[in-house]
Amino acid sequence: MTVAIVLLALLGSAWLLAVIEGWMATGRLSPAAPLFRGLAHLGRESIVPRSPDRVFFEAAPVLLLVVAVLGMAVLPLAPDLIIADLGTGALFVNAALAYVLVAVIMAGWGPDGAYGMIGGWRFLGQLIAYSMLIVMPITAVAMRAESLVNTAIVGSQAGLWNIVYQPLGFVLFYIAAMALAFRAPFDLPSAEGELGGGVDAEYTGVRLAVLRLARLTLVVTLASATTVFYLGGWHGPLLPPSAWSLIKTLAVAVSMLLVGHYLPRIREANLMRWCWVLGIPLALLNIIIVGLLILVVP
Amino acid sequence: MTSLPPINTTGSRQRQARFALLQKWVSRAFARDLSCLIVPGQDVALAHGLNVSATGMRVSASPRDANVLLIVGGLSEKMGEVAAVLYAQMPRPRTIIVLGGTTPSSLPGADVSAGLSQEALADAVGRLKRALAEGAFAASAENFDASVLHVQIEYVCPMHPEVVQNEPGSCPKCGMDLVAREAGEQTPEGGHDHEHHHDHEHQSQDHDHDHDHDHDHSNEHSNEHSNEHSNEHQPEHAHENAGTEYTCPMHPEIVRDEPGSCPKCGMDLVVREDGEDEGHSEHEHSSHDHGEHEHGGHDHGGHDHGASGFMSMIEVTKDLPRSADGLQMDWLEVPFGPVFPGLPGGLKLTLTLDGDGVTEGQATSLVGVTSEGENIEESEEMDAETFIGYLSAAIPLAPVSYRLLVCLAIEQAAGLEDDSANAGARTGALERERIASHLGWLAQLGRQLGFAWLTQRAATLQLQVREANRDSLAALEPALHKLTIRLGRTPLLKSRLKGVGLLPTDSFGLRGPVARAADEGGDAWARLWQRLAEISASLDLIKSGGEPELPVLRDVGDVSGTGEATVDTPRGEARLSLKLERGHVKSYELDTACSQHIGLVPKLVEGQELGDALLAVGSLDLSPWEVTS
Amino acid sequence: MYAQAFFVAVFGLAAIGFGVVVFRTSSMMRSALALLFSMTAVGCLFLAMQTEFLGVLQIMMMATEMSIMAIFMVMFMMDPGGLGGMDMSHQKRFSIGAGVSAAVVAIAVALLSDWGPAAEQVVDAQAQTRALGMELLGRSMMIFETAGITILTAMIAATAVSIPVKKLASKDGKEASE
Amino acid sequence: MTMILILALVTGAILFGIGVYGALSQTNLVMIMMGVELMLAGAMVNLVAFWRFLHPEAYSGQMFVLVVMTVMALEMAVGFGVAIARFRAKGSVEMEEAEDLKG
Repeated sequence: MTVAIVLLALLGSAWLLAVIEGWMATGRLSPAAPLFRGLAHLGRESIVPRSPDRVFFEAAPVLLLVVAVLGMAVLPLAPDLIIADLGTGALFVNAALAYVLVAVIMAGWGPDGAYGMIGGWRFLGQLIAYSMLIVMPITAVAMRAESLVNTAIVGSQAGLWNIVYQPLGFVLFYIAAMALAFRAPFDLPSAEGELGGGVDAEYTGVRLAVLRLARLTLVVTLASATTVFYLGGWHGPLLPPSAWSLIKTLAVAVSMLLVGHYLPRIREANLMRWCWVLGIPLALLNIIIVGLLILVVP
Repeated sequence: MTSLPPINTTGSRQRQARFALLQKWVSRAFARDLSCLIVPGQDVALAHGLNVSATGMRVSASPRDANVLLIVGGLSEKMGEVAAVLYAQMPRPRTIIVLGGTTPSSLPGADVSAGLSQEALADAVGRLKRALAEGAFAASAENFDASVLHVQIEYVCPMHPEVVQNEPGSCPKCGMDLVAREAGEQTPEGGHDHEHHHDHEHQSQDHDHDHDHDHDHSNEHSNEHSNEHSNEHQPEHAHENAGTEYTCPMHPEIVRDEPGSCPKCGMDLVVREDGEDEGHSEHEHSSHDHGEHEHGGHDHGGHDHGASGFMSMIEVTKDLPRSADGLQMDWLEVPFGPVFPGLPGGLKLTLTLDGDGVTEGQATSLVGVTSEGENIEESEEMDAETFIGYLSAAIPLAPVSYRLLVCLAIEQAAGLEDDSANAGARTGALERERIASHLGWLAQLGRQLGFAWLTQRAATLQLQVREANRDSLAALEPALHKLTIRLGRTPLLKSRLKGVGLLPTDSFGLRGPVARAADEGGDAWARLWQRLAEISASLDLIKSGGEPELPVLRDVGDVSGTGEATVDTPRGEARLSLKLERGHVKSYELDTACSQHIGLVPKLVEGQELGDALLAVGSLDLSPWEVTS
Repeated sequence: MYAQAFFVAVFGLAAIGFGVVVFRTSSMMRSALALLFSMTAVGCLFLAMQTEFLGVLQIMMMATEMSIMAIFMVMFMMDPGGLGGMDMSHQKRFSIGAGVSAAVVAIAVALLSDWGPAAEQVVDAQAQTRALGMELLGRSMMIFETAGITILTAMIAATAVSIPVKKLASKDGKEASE
Repeated sequence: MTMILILALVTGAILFGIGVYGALSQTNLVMIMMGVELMLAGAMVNLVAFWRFLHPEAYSGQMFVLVVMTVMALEMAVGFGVAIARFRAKGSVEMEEAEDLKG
């Protein structure tokens, strides 16, 4: 039952994001467009490139989808609305998201095309840098909750949300989450203007439908993680807990899409430099500050 | 077009009988989900005043995601071939809309053709939707076939690019399995990676003719990688009268009469000519600039005479070019364009990539205009009006400027005085086109940078400016001003553009905004602001000048003479000198800014990251149509 | 108990299977990713043995580690796509002998030793994580700190070794800092 | 329970054996590192099994696994550092061509 509810929420959110994406692209709000698009993809021919690494080519979109869903499985929508409340939930989110990298590299290598290949390896550099900015802010969050259990992390924010308690961590995590979802302005692996679609370039038909769904689901999962770690999860007045979780998740996800709409793509050299030179020291600073706060403030 | 031709189907007819209801829905979905790939490019569609997304179609970046091939205007022969390749890459069901031109002979007939206007486009899309909803699964599907798609497959050795055969087999030099590639495809020196064989923009990789040879073949042969096999291919080195010996590449003391594997290391033995002296290969080896030859002699013996098992990595890497970081890696030659979302349509950029860095690059135009006509034949001789029409149609990104250029040149040839009455209107039209063109460049910049807001905003403004009169232009001024302010405030934009596309200080032949921005820093950021400044300057000129009007040639009659004119087109000065004979253009010579600028590309891209290189090329605002050939 | 045995067996087999694939495929990408999935299976094996923290950590760390492995494979192999079907091994018989004898000896020890009574239950994941933290930052702190310093030293050393000798312009030693 | 312990130990032993084979048979430095990684993975499986089934109260067992993971990361860092340096200098990371390392 819980599984069904969470999956339904995930699917619904992905649909909503697709609608908003369409609205940003064409200026029209058409709720049915994503459904028709999906259906059309199913009917379309799904081309296999000439000499693909078939295993990787087929597995990559599915792996991406599975990873995004697995990440969602340990994130609570409400105190008891969680598929698996693991003892190491916060770490598990990381572990699942690390396989986004694997899926993207597979998608880049599989079709045997130059654009995809460059896109895949670009993402390797990008993710090695930015997964640090996922792990380190989560460390600070877990420090405050004194637990890696996600429900306990939400519980620790009952009085004060982490976005107020550790704003630096939130900013870093939010940026890193966008980089991990490789959406604009961090869409270097799938840049249309630079790589003609990059890792997405060779996918068609059903495979493309799965890939698109996976990428949207990934955004939802990351937004949900942001909600759980920084925005107090299900806490909120009046509305039921799960409604608050959903509202916050969708707000974060939509904000991620909107930010990309209004920003140019980041330059690759800067993407790396800012992360290693600026981001990681700041993340360490965040851990120190939170540590001091925990010790000083009772 | 009253009777609609059947749309090419998914090619899976067995679905038909079974899923009738599903089919109906899928057909409907096809009709609702149109995504088009514009040939030659989105910039051209915008310059023609087409607002494609207003018709409900998405604009796709790659043929894989498109189902409508939207051809805007006439295509040159080369572009026609490119269009055929793109069409072949689109997943079925796929359709073609041709606007204002004829269908290239390389493509099957257009599903819908219409005139070159927004209304015609909207109408065409409507017709296409109806046709798709009804006939997406029509039984009369035919496989698409075109001569450009027939690629001859030849087999090359991954290690020895000079070994080319028509049939699969193994390399006579090293015994490796040969790899399939398309005939005519260039392999970078020593390139043994499999990745550069196909690239979806250009190389005809068509699913109608599945050339799946690479894989099947290597699977087939990888297990029978035996000595017998390599022995069959010893044409150059195995002299028939020389007794053949087999030796281990690692253990020269092992010498056998028959092929087999080395008792010491298990490696396959390699052929060695009887009495071959080691000194020969030793000598050969010392010519390489690498320091360690202690053991290399044996490797080389194997290499030269058909080693089947062992291959020296030093041997492989020594000829590879060195990257900036000193590692010798494979370089990929990757084509970008001529239909590429980040570049103007018709411009083909060939970059040699070292990972994500560009080591060298070259730009060519597939749609360039002819620079000169010498002694045009009687039959092809053009009267003045036809010539104006020809030149302005050949340059869709700045038709007004070239129309004005021809008018001025012909009028001068005819000996007419400067026309002060029309000057204001002509300047107005030129400046209006400058604004529109710069906005088009901004939209293109947005596309390249993935900056969706800029693309949409600039495209909207361009469509509005294109046909605007003086008053409506004045009314647009606040919007244009706001765009400028907004760009100044956009985070990441400065860090993205600053220092990119820096022209060498000794570059000459710069014209137009590129030349004017050279003093301000000479990078993409300076060029952006130069163009923004020109937009407001042009706006001021229009406000103080006359109503913009399309330049019309004054009556020149049947005069003869020579004339020369210069017009500051949006991309820089263009010069035209022509010879008029009895009112007909006898010969002409055209010199444009873009022909000069395209030569800057190799210097601009060299040593840059891929993103920066593309941005640098984009910041020049190259119009491939104006590149003279 | 039987469920646990089942999962241990399944993930153990998966780890071994992917481990074999590592050295049997000629595509370097497949080789690297097979190693990754072998490591992931080992992580799942940890999970099956109720060692949650280590399992999740293993699964997480190996994804990045093996992806880096993959790019180095592509960089440093002559035929990364495996299209040439070339053999990249030597002293096969000796290696097989060594591998088999190592495995046989270890298996023999495993089978023949008297392991005594095995623990039936362990504490849950949360308590485990807590206890591990206490161990790391208490009794074993010195060892842990030493490991940390060693990693730092290795990172610096690797970066220093891998940047070009002549011009020190290339500042990003990021490939070596993982 | 002892049955599961032995199952895990056998798994670890086989992984170690595959690793030994790989490390010895491969000619490329990166492939050799893969063999070493597999050997370490086999060791880790054993360590975890010992902790779980023999001494679940002693967390130094788990800590030891962490140290092994550290060693794996170290091996990667140093190995690739050396690989890059060697490739830069000699153009090869093939062991067959590393004759200069012979005593």
